[in-house]
Amino acid sequence: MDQTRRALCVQHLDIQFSTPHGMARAVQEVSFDIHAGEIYALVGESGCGKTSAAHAVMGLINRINAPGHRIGGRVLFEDKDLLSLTEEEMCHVRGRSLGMIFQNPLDALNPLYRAGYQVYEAIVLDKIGKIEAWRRVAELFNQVKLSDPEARMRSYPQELSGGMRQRVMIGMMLARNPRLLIADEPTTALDVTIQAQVLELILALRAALEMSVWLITHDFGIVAEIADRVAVMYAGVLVEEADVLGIFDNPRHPYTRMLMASLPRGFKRDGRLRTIAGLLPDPTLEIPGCRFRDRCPAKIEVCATQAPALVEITPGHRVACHVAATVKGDLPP
Amino acid sequence: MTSIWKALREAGRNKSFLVGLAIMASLIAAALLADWISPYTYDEMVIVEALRPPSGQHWLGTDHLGRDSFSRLIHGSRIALKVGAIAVTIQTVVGVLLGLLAGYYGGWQDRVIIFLTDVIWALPPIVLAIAICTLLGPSLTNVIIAIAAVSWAQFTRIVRSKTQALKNMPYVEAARAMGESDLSIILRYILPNVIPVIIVLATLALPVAVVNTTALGFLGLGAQPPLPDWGVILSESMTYIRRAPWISIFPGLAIIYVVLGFNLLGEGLRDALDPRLKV
Amino acid sequence: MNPLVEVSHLEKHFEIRSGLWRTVSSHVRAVDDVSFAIAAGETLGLVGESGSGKSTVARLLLRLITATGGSVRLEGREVTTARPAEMKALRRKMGIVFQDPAASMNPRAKIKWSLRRPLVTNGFEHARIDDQILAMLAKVNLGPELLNRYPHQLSGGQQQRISVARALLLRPRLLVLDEPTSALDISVQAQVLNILLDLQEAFGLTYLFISHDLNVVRYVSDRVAIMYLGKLMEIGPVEAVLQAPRHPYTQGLAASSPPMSPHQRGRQRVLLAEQPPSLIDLPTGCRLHPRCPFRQTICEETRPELRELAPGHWAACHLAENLPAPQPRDT
Amino acid sequence: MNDLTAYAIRRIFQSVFIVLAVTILLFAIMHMMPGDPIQLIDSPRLDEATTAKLRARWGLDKPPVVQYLYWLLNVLKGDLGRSITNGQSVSVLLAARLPATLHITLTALLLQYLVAVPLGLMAGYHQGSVFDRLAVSVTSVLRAIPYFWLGILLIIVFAVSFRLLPVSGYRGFQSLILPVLTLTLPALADTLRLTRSEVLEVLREKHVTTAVAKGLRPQMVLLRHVLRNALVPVTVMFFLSVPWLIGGSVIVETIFAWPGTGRLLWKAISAQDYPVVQGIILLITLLTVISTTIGDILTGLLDPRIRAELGGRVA
Repeated sequence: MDQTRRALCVQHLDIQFSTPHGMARAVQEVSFDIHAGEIYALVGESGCGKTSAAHAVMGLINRINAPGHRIGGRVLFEDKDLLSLTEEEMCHVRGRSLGMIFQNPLDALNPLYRAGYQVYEAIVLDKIGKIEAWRRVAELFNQVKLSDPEARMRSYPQELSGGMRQRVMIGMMLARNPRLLIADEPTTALDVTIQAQVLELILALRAALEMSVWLITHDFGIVAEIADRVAVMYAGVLVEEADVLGIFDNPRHPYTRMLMASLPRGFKRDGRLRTIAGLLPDPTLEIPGCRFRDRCPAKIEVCATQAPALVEITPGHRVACHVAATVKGDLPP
Repeated sequence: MTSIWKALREAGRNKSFLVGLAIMASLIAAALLADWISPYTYDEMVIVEALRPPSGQHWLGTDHLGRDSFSRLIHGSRIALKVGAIAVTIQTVVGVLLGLLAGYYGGWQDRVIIFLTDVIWALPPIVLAIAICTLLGPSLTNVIIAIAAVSWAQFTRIVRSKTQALKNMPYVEAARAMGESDLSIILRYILPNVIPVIIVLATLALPVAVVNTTALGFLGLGAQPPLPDWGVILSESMTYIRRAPWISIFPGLAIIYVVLGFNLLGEGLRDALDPRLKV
Repeated sequence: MNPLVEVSHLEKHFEIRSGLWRTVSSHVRAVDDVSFAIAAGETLGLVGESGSGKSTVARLLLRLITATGGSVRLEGREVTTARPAEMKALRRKMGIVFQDPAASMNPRAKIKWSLRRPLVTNGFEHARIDDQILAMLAKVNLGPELLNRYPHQLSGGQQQRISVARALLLRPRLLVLDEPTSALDISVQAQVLNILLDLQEAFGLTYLFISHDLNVVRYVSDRVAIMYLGKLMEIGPVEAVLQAPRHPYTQGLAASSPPMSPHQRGRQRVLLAEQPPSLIDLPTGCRLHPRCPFRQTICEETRPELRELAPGHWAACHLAENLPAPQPRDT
Repeated sequence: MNDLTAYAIRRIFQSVFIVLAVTILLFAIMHMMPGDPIQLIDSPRLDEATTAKLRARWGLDKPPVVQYLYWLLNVLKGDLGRSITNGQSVSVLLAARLPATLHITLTALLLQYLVAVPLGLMAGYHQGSVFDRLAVSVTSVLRAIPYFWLGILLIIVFAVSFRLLPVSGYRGFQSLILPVLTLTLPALADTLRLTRSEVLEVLREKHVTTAVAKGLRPQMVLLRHVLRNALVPVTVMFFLSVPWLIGGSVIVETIFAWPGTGRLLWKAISAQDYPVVQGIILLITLLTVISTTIGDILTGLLDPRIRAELGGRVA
């Protein structure tokens, strides 16, 4: 795998939404690269801005679903800045170079069209003949391992199970061989045995199609299962980024460390879990300093005044924390 | 139920709601103060003054019997609002009770009530109202009965579906698990959550009731002359439509004023209380 | 052991009507011949995927829906047929917490009202109600300032702790927790789990903890029961069932569950093939057999009964003794 | 049998029951009316004995249930009785008047949808634009105008002031314009608003995001995914609005002296010609129920979810 080739390069991404209480900053100055062929996981709790970031990259935030929004920064993909493309130009990128699958595959498919047609619709965008296109639909249904593909093509989304719907979504988004697949909580709505099957499928397709996957999730289990590199977001800010072993074995940011410690891993007798006191900061307020400060047990004076930059502390491991380098061992309670 | 007041404050920022509120206030004022506002009584006939166009003496002109159109219009608002309010109250109470019953208990109660609404809907409302008024004879009381009879079904259907959704909510299940009785659940847990819908429905039902009242009056099945019902005025004006079109114009504008006002009010309330409700 | 709850041959079948005349054509066997007991003071974890019937079991225990067969006994008293007065008394001994904390309280009423209702409706002395509420709030680490708020003004974690407090106000013996942390963020989940464990110690509570998340269930439970398509597949002590499962379904579930660390990646993830069949056209014999990698002819023909394979460890599998050893998995 | 057929058959049965219930109501009402057909004959040659004989022959001495069945049997045979005012057969009267009513209602219905749906789609898609705000305010006013007054207003403007169009009567295309406009304008406003709000609703659904994400152009998304989905409730409303139009036609026909069933109804009521009233109400019921039944079945055809829910298995 060529580690230096970048599939996607996000620079200083900034997203603001208009709310009745003023502009809310959903994403702040987020920068990261996704390498060719890797699975890059963006992890965070609800409201951290991970989904907004993905929607902004896909150009899915528009005047209809978010009137009055503001997006800043650059998203470089195949030598183009996606944020500066016109809607017309974006139509050529979406689906063809960039695919995206969503959390709830029932809502994400049109209930009035058969599953096969919804995939067909994406394929014919490439000026392919009707018969050829339908043949390709059947091929894709096979490729995403839907049993009895002919019958599944004729089914309506609501007649399929959750796992099958997500397979249809994956087939639809891979129809035109994109370079990058954005997977937004792809298995959250699925049962664990089905989740395992879908993750397996994503891994297999990544290898077969030589694409990158940008995985967005709140579930560290899924990260541990398939991610190559991991970024952790908190309140719109990217707080830590490392390869998957670095995040699990050697988390540096207090937020990441506390989050890891709050996962139930053992038995009741092993003692209570770590909790993170306090609440997320109000996104409409301009907060000086570190956004995690109020909930951080290791905070020092500078945290209140200066926002920490995301700096590389060991090769490939970036942390946005003033104390990450100094606090070793257990965090104070 | 403070959250309703909160929603109302939110509605207060909505321009159409405020316009609607102002129109409603002016109508209520006109109805209450009709005797003071209007320069003449509604039935004072001065035959020599008949069919005069609007002037300083008669702001909106006079009708074929020389009655002052403005005074009749103002007094007409009293009839429109009174009939509308009573009819809407009756249809709301009946519709909501049946809707709660059908939605909460389901089973045969539900099937019977739904069949009744289907039968009511087998006729266009105005035709059914005409039929009822024909049967009972023309009078304002019968207009109220007719309008309530054709309009309760909508309340029932909407309250029923809302109740069905609410009764499976975890908080209702939790209430049952804590030993709350059916009656307590309906009154304390379901009804308060249906009330916003009811308020919106009732607000939007009032203009419909006013239009139906005047339509029945227009057809000679509702209020009878010399009562200054807007429909009656319109129907009398038809004969003089070429010579004195102004008699026809103003009652219509009055009806539009009422309907527009309450529609704006209702839509403003809907946006604030229950944006997903479609009526 | 002295069971607080005894469930025997519990059954809930829903009628399916179809065709022109909406005649009863088949049944959904949401819960089918399920038996288990919960000892006073212990936590039984009930695990299953969607359609397994685990939430139906919860509602049957509290008689929020009526069983079509079998019995539920609480302290030896029958729940499924109790008369209204007796039922009200029985309900005071049982509480329930649901998955969706935002929908668990009357949205138009203040928290204070929602907490007072169970006490008022069960005839508690008015003078002492407020004290009891404040004491219970303190137990779930919440302050009295929340009492005058509406549910939507609270965070998910606060809402769920209020739900727990409300369920405990009547001092029940049994608390049924139906996916209580599934809708919460990780850090909030930890908060709620800690409180639940604290309360169990403080009040000597008995829990039925329903979840699809094996890690959570492992953490809170003493014993675990595994359900699949309305049937109990395996039940036993938490270490035994989750570390050395004897039923192929439990093994598949454990293998599918995401690992705690990337070091465990090498294992086989997918054991169970395909999709679960529909609850209407259930497979003959063992319900798992179409998905089971070990199936044999007997599995298609005979329905396996729960058998005690080790003390207290039961599984419903014909082949339990002859299965390949499950892959070891450390935590 | 597939889901849709099962649902359609069940829905049709349901409609038959509804119509039967209405006939029972109508019969009961007629029964409560003072006087029976014999008394209405009002001839000096009728003595007590002849009256009794006539009653026996027409079944009027039988219990109400039997009388109802006789009446229903006649209705099914197409015999709705005779008009009291001129003795004509009610069925013949209705058959003569129905085409005129269908003429204006169907024209109004088509016009309403052809104009309102595209405008509603545009307003919804460009929410907040000048066009949208204009559409919302114009429709707000239009919806507030009562039929009968709109008719009067149009007469004053087009026929009295400018003498452009005929005021009343049934004489060719020109005479159609004012009644149809009167009938269609308020309904058009309702349809436009419904289309607009449905479009806004669908635009917020996740599957529209998917359609964009897979690379469809905005026009394709709008037509294939937004309009197609919004059309389901709009089409249902098309059929459900028939009763409103028929109700409106009663008043519109009265104003414009349009020789349809609505005007006949009004005349019959004024003349207390109950057999005619009964016949017209029965006819209107039938039209209404047929239309709503078609609407419901069509929903099943347009939306596979509803098809499955209504026709398929239910727990």
